[in-house]
Amino acid sequence: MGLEELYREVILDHYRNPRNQGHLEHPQASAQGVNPLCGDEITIEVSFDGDKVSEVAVDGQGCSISQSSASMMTEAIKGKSRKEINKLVGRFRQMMSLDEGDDLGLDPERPGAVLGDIEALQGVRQYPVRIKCASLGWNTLLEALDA
Amino acid sequence: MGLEELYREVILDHYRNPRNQGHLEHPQASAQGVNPLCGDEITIEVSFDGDKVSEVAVDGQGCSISQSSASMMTEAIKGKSRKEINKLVGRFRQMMSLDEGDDLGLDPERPGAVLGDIEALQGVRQYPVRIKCASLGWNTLLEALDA
Amino acid sequence: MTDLSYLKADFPILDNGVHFLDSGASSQKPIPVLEAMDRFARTSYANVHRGAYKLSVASTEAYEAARRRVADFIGATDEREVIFTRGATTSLNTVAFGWGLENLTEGDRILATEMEHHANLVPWQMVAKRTGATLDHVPITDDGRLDMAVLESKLGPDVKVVTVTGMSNVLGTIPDVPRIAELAHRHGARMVVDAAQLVPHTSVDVNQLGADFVAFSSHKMLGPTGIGVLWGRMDALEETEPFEGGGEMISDVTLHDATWADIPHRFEAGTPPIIEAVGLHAAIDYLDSIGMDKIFEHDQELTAIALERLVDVPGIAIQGPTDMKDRGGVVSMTMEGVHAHDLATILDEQNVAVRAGHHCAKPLMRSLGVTATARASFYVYNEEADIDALVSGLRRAGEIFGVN
Amino acid sequence: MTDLSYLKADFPILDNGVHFLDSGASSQKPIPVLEAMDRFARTSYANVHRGAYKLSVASTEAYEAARRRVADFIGATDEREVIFTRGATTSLNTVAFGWGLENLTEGDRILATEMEHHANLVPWQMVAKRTGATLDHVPITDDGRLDMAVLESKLGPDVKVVTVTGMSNVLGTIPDVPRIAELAHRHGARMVVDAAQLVPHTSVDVNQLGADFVAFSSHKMLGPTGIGVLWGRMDALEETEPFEGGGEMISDVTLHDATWADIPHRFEAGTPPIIEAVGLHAAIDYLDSIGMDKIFEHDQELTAIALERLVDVPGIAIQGPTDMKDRGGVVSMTMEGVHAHDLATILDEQNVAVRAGHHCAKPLMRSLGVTATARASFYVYNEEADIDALVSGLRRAGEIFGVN
Ligand SMILES: Cc1ncc(COP(=O)(O)O)c(C=O)c1O
Ligand SMILES: Cc1ncc(COP(=O)(O)O)c(C=O)c1O
Repeated sequence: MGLEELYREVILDHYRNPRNQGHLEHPQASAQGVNPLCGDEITIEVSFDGDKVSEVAVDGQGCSISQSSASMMTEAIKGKSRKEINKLVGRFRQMMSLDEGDDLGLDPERPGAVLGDIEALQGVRQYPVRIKCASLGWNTLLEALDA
Repeated sequence: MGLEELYREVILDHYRNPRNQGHLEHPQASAQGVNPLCGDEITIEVSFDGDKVSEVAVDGQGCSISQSSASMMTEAIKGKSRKEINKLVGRFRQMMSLDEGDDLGLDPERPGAVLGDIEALQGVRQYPVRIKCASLGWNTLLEALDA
Repeated sequence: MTDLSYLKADFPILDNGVHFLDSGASSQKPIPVLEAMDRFARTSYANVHRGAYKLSVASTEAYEAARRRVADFIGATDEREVIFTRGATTSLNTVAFGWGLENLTEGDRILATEMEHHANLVPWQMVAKRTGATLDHVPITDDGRLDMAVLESKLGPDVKVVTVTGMSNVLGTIPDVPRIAELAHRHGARMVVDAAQLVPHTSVDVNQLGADFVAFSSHKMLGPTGIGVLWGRMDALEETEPFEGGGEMISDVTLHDATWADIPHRFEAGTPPIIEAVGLHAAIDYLDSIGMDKIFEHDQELTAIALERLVDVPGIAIQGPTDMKDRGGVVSMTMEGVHAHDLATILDEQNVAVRAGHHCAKPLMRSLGVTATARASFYVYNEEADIDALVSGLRRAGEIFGVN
Repeated sequence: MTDLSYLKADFPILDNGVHFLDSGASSQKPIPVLEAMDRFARTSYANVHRGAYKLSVASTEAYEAARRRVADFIGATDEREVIFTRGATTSLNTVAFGWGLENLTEGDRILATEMEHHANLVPWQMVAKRTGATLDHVPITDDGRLDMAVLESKLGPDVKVVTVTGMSNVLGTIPDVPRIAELAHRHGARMVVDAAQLVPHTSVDVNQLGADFVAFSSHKMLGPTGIGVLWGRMDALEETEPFEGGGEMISDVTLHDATWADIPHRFEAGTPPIIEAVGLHAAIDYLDSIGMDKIFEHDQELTAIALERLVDVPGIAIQGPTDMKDRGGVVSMTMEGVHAHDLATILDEQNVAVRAGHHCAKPLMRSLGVTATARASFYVYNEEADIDALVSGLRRAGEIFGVN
């Protein structure tokens, strides 16, 4: 446990080389999120093909946790339906101990196992102030989809 | 020392039968004073004959100390010049330990000796919160004379 | 008789035998409250909401735990509805200025009562002047209760806010706030309750009160000075502009503009009273460990005894209700021929601490036709012996002034 | 090297080995301060200005003694010029709203700087909106100092108030306030100083500063939370309306009108932070027993060491002055490729507490071209070992993120 758990290689990689960076030409949904306490900012834009996410772009600035989390999120939601995305967000929030509930059937020892790369973020749970960083992109995505 | 020192008979007498109560027809000087903390209020009106106080009236309401002090004061200032009044006020304030200074040549053991009845108020010194009551009328008089 | 005498050991300030009957102005602080603050400052203090380091996390957690504790104590369902302020006065100014300047305009009426504390009167006067709204007042009846008939008749579509004390700090009267709130809401008005005297002495549920805003102070409920609470129903808070600008209350700031942070933070500009929040938390724990119902009962019993015994003292007149119906443990009195200030001095000589004066309620004093009263107010550490001392002190005053 | 290590025993919170480098956000409290408050609450507490009984007299005397102590500490000649508030934020809001709403009008200009804390920016924005005055800003130079040439050029007869931080909470810069005050006064403008960072760290004489209003907080100068100070020159206070209405601040109240009490009481509505005033008094005694000059020297020495050693850490850039001229013990830094928030977490793992973020100075951040910095700030209990820990923590961060 400790910093190695927090700053896994995959996180640093997404931080240095964020995926799906920038803006879409004609986003169908978008939202902005800020963490007023630390100043992190994020803009998420999404386009759909039918019910499925066809394109997603993220722009913003912030710490390695918020930026890598958003980057991994964009990869994870591409091609997914709203329903699948909701489930994904639910799993993420559960991994972060933000939500309780066992209806997602996650392994309590390794709740992030089904999340692929994103599981790397579970070290954040040990750093309660950083959980807000990790969830900034996800909360902003939810806002974009709800709007 | 104690309550007997504070509530001397002469004080109670002036409280029950305040002298020079009311208003003048044509006051040449007047002022209002309040003690915002306890709500005591006083109005002092003065007329002069040359430089000397010919008439004085006091109106107001408040505790035995503020009312008797004002009543005794009205008796003491009648017929006195402004200069004499200033000296009187100085002696009063010194008796109340409000001012220092020995230029008035008062007996340190009995600084109120020259003040006549008013000396009865020196028991107030033992009750610091009541000093404001005793001096309300005197401060208001000064304001009236300064105005 | 409800026996709370086991608490006295927690109040070392009473050790020298003072009969402290001025809790209506401010209560004493029990050792557990003092110790909670001291311990916190020695182990977990840092500024809140600002640091990514452990002490700041611990401090923020303690501060937010105090917010949850307050919410729980007053039956608020959403802890974000609890705003920490400097005291009831600041809470009421926040409503008057923050809500009032935004929502009142020329021709609107603000309906208050004749028995408000200056804290629930002067801010509304200031806001009325700035907005052009008028301030109207419900009078009291001869027995010192709110005149409900007049209240009803004064309501109308132009009344935008009704503001009422939860318990008079002079008379002890407890108006029927749930009923007033219902009437106010029926006319589309917001309902503000100055609960500075109510929350310390009774079990309060903001939803049962039916209020939109509720204000109270920590220092009157065994907690420290320097902190108070404004509770606001979420939709009422959403109508409210911040009263102060500064750090921690913004979402973004440019050189010329700012957007507000979420509720409650937008109402908490600057470094909040952090250590004091921990103290208030401990005070609530302490009150709850006694039980608010028991505290109310205890105050009631002492008040009943006081009312019964005071009528026998020559010259004494009680201001306000003389029976126990809908009243709390505040008893104002005057003695024929003896000014309240003199009563207080004579009582003090016998180690009885009461307050004398207008109790920051000058309009009420005028309506009662008195300039000052002596006020005894009861709390958890008081007992019958305090009333004995009060009564014998009053008799002594009567002797000195020749009252019979 | 100025040795203040004998003080450390007074700060038990540091016993677990934390390298506390966030005094800029809030300082720790020494035992004598905690004990003074505890002792007061156990022996002399009651509400102030209200009772004719002994406890209330003792409490009032303690509260007013704190006022005199503050006056003395900042060189105020008249103790009535010292107003107790909730903190620097409330002090600045009192000036902006209380003075600003009365004295500013359409076409007037408020001149602030680009390095103000939100507490000295947002209230002026709010007041500018309500009065129609405009808010203008003096930029900073490349080396993080106030651009005095631009300041001079921006002054003019329409500038009614100039408001400047006494020490930047981000850069550590100490502007030449006496010079600015002279310029402001020459143009007939009032001079406001946000001294939240200045008063804790240097010997301040309000008359030497030449200011009309000076604001600061207790919690940054070893005192408790919940209290701050607004000092105002008497003629400036006379131009100022009360910011809050309530008890203790009035001379008379009718149902529709109120007249204000004398200065300072008219600015202290409601029950003030009484126990906190006693704590602030003790904090000032504590600071004076060390000596403000010694404290400044000590902070300077640590800052010089920090600046010298930080340049050797790979990737580190200092924001603000990199030399010791006119600066205090606040050092902001960024590390290439590592966000400030990550720096703070990594430092925290090594028990080094720094603050990361925008430090409530977003406009300054934009002007610096950064979104966040990590900030180390020094105070009496810090020593060289804290800088060792800081530097080694930063190196560790560089390793984790592969900075070289
Ligand atoms: C320069 C400056 N001004 C104002 C403030 C606000 O002080 P407070 O939060 O104590 O009201 C601070 C502290 O955060 C500050 O550093
Ligand atoms: C009924 C009532 N309202 C408001 C206040 C003001 O409370 P504070 O002085 O704590 O702000 C008081 C206390 O004096 C009070 O009794």
